[in-house]
Amino acid sequence: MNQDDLANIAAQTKQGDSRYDHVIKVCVAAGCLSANADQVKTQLESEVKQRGLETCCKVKGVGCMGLCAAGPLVAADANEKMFQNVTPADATAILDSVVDNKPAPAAIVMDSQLDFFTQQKKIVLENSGEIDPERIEDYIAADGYEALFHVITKLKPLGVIEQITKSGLRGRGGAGFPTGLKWTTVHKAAGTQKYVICNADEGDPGAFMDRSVLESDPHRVLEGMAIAGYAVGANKGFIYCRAEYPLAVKRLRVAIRQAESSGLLGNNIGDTHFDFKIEIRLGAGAFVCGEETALIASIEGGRGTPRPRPPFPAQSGLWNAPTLINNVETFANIAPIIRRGGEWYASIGTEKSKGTKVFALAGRVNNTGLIEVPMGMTLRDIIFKLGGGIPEGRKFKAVQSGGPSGGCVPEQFLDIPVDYDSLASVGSIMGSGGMIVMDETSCMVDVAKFFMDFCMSESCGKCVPCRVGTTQMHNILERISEGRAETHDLDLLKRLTGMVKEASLCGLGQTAPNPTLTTLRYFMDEYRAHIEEGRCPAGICHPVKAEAEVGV
Amino acid sequence: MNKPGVEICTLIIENRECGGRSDQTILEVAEEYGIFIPTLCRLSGLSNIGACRMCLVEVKGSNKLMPACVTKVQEGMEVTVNSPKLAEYRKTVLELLFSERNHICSVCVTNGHCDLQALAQKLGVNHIPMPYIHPHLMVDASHPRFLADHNRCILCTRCVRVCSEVEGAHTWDLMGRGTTVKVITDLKRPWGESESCTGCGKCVQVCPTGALSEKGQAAGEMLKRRQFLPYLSMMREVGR
Amino acid sequence: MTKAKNPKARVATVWLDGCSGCHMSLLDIDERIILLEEKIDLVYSPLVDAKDFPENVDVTLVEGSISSVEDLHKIKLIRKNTRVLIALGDCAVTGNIPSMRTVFPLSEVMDRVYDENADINKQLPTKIVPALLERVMPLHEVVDVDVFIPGCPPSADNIFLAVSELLEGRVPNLTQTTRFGA
Amino acid sequence: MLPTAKTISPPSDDKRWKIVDGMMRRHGHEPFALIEVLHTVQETFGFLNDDALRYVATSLKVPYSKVYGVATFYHFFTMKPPGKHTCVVCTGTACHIKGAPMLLNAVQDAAKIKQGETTPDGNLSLLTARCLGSCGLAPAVVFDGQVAGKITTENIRRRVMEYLSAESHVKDGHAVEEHK
Repeated sequence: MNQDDLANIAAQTKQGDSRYDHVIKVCVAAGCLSANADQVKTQLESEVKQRGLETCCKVKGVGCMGLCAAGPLVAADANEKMFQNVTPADATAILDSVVDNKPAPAAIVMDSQLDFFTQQKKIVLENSGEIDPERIEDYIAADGYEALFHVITKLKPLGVIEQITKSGLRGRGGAGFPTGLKWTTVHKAAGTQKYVICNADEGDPGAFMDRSVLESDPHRVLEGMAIAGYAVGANKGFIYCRAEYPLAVKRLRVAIRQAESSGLLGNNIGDTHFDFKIEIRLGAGAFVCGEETALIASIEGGRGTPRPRPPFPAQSGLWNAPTLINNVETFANIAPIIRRGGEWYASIGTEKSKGTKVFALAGRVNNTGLIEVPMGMTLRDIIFKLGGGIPEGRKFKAVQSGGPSGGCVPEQFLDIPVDYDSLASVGSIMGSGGMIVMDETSCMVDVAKFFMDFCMSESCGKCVPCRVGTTQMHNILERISEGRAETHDLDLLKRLTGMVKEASLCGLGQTAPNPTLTTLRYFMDEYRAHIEEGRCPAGICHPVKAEAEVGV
Repeated sequence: MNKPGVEICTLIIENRECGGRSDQTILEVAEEYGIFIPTLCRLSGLSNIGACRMCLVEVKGSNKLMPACVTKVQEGMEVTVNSPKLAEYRKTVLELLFSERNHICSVCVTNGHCDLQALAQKLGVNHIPMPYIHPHLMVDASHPRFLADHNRCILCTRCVRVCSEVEGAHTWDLMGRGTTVKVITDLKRPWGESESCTGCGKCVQVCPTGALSEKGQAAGEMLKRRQFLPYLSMMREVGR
Repeated sequence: MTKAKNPKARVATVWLDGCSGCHMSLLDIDERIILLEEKIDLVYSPLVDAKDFPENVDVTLVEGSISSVEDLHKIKLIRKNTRVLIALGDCAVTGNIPSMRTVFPLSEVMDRVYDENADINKQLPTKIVPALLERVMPLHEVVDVDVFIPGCPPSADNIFLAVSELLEGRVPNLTQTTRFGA
Repeated sequence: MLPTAKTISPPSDDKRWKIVDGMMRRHGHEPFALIEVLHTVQETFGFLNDDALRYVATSLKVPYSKVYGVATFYHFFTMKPPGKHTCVVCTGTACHIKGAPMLLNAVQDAAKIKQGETTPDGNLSLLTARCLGSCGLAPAVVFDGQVAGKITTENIRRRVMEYLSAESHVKDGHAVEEHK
C-alpha cells in the first residue's frame, strides 16, 4: 500500500457513508455490551430491514461513547440525537425518532448538550464512539495511518522525535516522564535490535481508559507504536495486554491482522525500507507487571518481578536490548501530534502538563464513564460539571486519583487544576486516569485498608519493605477498622509509610503508602473515631472496642 | 588490563576519596576501602538482585536511595553510607524480616552462626516493634541429608541463585507472590523427591539463616561452609 | 524520687510465661549479689515471699511472655506500678519458645495437650488455670518497655550490667553484648 | 539430559493437547513462550495441573521450579478445576465503593463457599477480580463469562441460587479426570 491507496480507501469509505441519510451508532464497547448492546444493534438492523430503509439508514457498531452509566447508548445524525438505557424493544421508537422525527419516550432520550459531552476535548478519543473499531477502513477514513505515512516518507527519526518533544507530551501511564526524552534515549542507545512495548496492562482498579481506547480505536495504538518504532529504530513491537480484557484483545488481534494484510504493518511499509511487526502478549493478573522492568520479565516468560534501575529499559530492556515502553494512551496521542504538529498539542493544557487527559470517572458520581479534558481543568469542574455531581444529594467527601499509587483528595482542594504537579502537591498522583469519587457513605480508613490490601496481595514479594511492610501496614489498618488498635499503632503506621515509600525496590512499593498517607493527612478525625471511640463515622467498619479479648 | 569503555573513576564514599572502575559497584569499591555496608541477599560469587534493601545508600544529586550492590560507580559520585535515616531503614528491614516468619533464634540450628541474627545485633535491633505475623509453615525433612525449614527463610534467593548459576540444576525457585512467596524444589514436590537436585548442598551452605541445614545438627551446631565462594567471585572478576 | 528517704532502690522480678532460666541466670551473678543487696530492696520476686505486686517499684525485671489472661492482667499492673520496666530474656523480648504455639489455633493446642496427649482425666481446664490467649505476645506488644535484654537466657554479666547501670541512673546499652538466642 | 521436543509426548492422548502443541510450535519451543503456552493450556483445559506443567516444562526446556513459580505468580492461572458455573465478583475500587463486599458476602452466605472455592457439588466457583474495567457499571459481576453491571445483593443471590439448584456436577466427570 502507498499513500495514494490510503487516500483512495479514505475517500471511498467516506463516500460510502455519505450515501446514507442516517447513520445510527450503537456503542459496542464492553460496558454497553454487558447491558445487551449487541441485541439492541441486531434489533435496530432487523427493524431497518423490515421498514425497507437499508439504502438510507445504516446501523453500525462503534466504540465507547463515554457515558457508561447510561448504557446502552445509541446516537444518530452526528450525535444530534442520543438515546440512553436503550433496550431492544426501543428500536422502533429510535427509528421513529431518527427517520420520522417523532419524539422518543423521555426515558431513553439523552440530552446531547450535557456538560458531560460539550465540555470535553477529544484527541485520544476522537474516534471513540464514531468509527467501527473492527473496520480498518473506518479508521483510515478518519485520517488513520496518514501520520505513519507522513513519518516514514517525509521525516527522519529525529524529526519525529522533535515533534513529540515539542508537543510536551508526558507519559500517560502515571509517572509523567517526558515522552520525547524517552524516545531520544532509546534512539541514541547503541544496538541493532530494539523493541517498542505498549503497556496495556491497565492494572489500576477503577481505571478503564486503556481498555476503552483498545476496544474503540485499536488502530490508533498500532499507528502510534509504528511511528515510535520508526523514530527509535525498532522493527518489533509488543502489546502487553491484560487477559481480563478479552474484547480489547480480540479487537487488537483483528486490527493487527487487518493492518498486516493492508501492508500497514510488516515488511516494507508504504514501499519504504521500514519494517514493523506487532505481537500481543497476554498479562496474567499481576498488577506489578505495569512496572516496566516487571513487564519485561513477564514478556520474557518469567515471574513478573521488577529489577533495580538503572539500567533503564531504554538502555537495556527486553532481552537486554534498548526498549521503549509507553502506555496505550501515550501511543494514542502520537498520530494526532504528528498530523497537527507538536506546537498545536503544546497549545493545549497547562505550562508543564500539555494536551488532554482521559479520565475514568467512577464511584459516587452521577455520570460515571470516560471523559477526555484539557489538562488544567479543576477537579470541581470534572466532578460537578461533567460528572453531574454526587447522586441522591449526598455530600462529597474525597476523590481518589491514581489508584493504589495515588491519594485521596479532600474537598478543600477541589479547585486545584488537574495536572501532574498540582496533584502531586496534595499527595496524590495523576496516575493512569482513574478517578473514584467518594461521598459521606465511604469510610476513609476502609478505603486506605482496601488499597493496602491490594498492594499487599499484588506485591511481587521480592523486596522486604514492600513484601512485609505492606502486610504490616495492612494489619494495622485492619486493627484500626476493627477497633482493636491503640494510639501507638498510628505511630508505627506512620513510621512504616515513610520507610516503605523510600526503601522499596519499585514503584509499586514506593507508592503503596500514598492512599494511607493522604487519608492520615486529611481524615485523621476518622482514624481517631475508630481508635478512640470505637466508632466508624460512615458506618462501613464495625469497630468493637474489644476488652473482651483481654478477658479480665 | 581494562576492557574498552571501562574507566577509572574517583568518588567519595563516606567522606573518603576512593578510586574504582566504572564496571564496579559502590559496594565493591567500598569493600576495597574497608568501608562497611550491610548486606543480606547479596553473596559475593552470585548475581546481585538488590532485593533485601540493606545496602541502600544515599547518592548526592539523586532523590532515591540506591542499592550499593547493583549501583555502578561514576566519576564524582558522593555516597553516604551511614545516616540516621539509613540506619533507621536498615533496622526496619531486619525488624520486618523477624516479624514475617518464625525465627526463634534460641532453638535454631544456626543460632550463633546466622547472618540475620548477627546483623540484627550489629545494627542494634533488640526487639521487634511490629507484631509477629506467625505464619503456619512446614519443615521439609524429605531429603536424606538436608532439611528445609520455611520458618527461617528470609526469601533472599541465595539458594535459587547458587543452584541455577553455579550448580546449573535450577532445582530451587520461588512460587507465589507477596506474602505467599516460598522457595520450592521442582513442582513444589518434597525436596527428597526432586528429579533435578544433584544433592550438592551448595544451597545449604549459602543460606544465611537456618532455613536450609544439614541433618543431624542440634541448635547452634550448623556452621555454613562457604569456601567455594571466594573462588567463584574470583572467576567472575577474571571473566569481566 | 524517694531516694533521699530510702537510699535503696525498690526492685522487683517477675516470672510470666518462661522457663525460669532467666531467673537462674540472675542468680548466676553469684557473689555480685552482695553488691546489689547493698543498693536494692527486692520487694517482689519468685525468690521472695510477697504475694501482691507492690506500688512504687523503681525497677522491674520481667521474664517470660504474655500468654494468658493472668499474664496480661499482671503486666498492666506491673507497668502501672513500675518506673523502669525491663524485658528480661527472649520470651519477654520476642515471645520466643512459648510463642511457637501461636501458629496453631488455640483450640487445637488445648486438645492436643489436655485430650490427645493426656493419659488420664481427659478434660479441658475450666477453673484455676488462667485462660490462654490466642496469641503469645512479647511484653512491648501490651505495655511500654524501657529496656530490652535479649538472650536465652541473657548472661549473668548482662543482667548485672543492666541493673548496675540503671542504679547509676544510666540507660544500659547491651546491643553489642547480647542478642536474640544468646 | 532432557529429552528433545520430538520425543516428548503429551500427558494423555486427549486431542486437545494438539492445541497446546500448536502454540508451542508457533513459538519455536522457545522458553520465553512459557506464559503464552500456560494461557493456552488453561484456555483449553480450564486449569493447570502438575502433568500439564511437567509437559510444558520439558517441551520448552524450562526448569520445573521456574514453571511452577510462573504458574503461581500470576493470579489468572488456576491450579484448581473450575466449577460448572463461575461467578466473578469485581473488587475494584469503584465496585468496592458501591458495595462489592456485600455482594461477595451474599454469595459466600448463599453458596457456603469462600472466594477462590468451588461448591462440593461442582456447580459453582466463586472468584474475585481486581478490576474488570467496567467501573461505569459498578458494582459489576461476571456470570459465566458475561459481565453484568449494577448488581444488587438480591440479583446476585437469585442468580447463585439458580446455579446451585442445578443437579450435582461432580459425576459427569468434568475437570480432573478428564485432564489426566
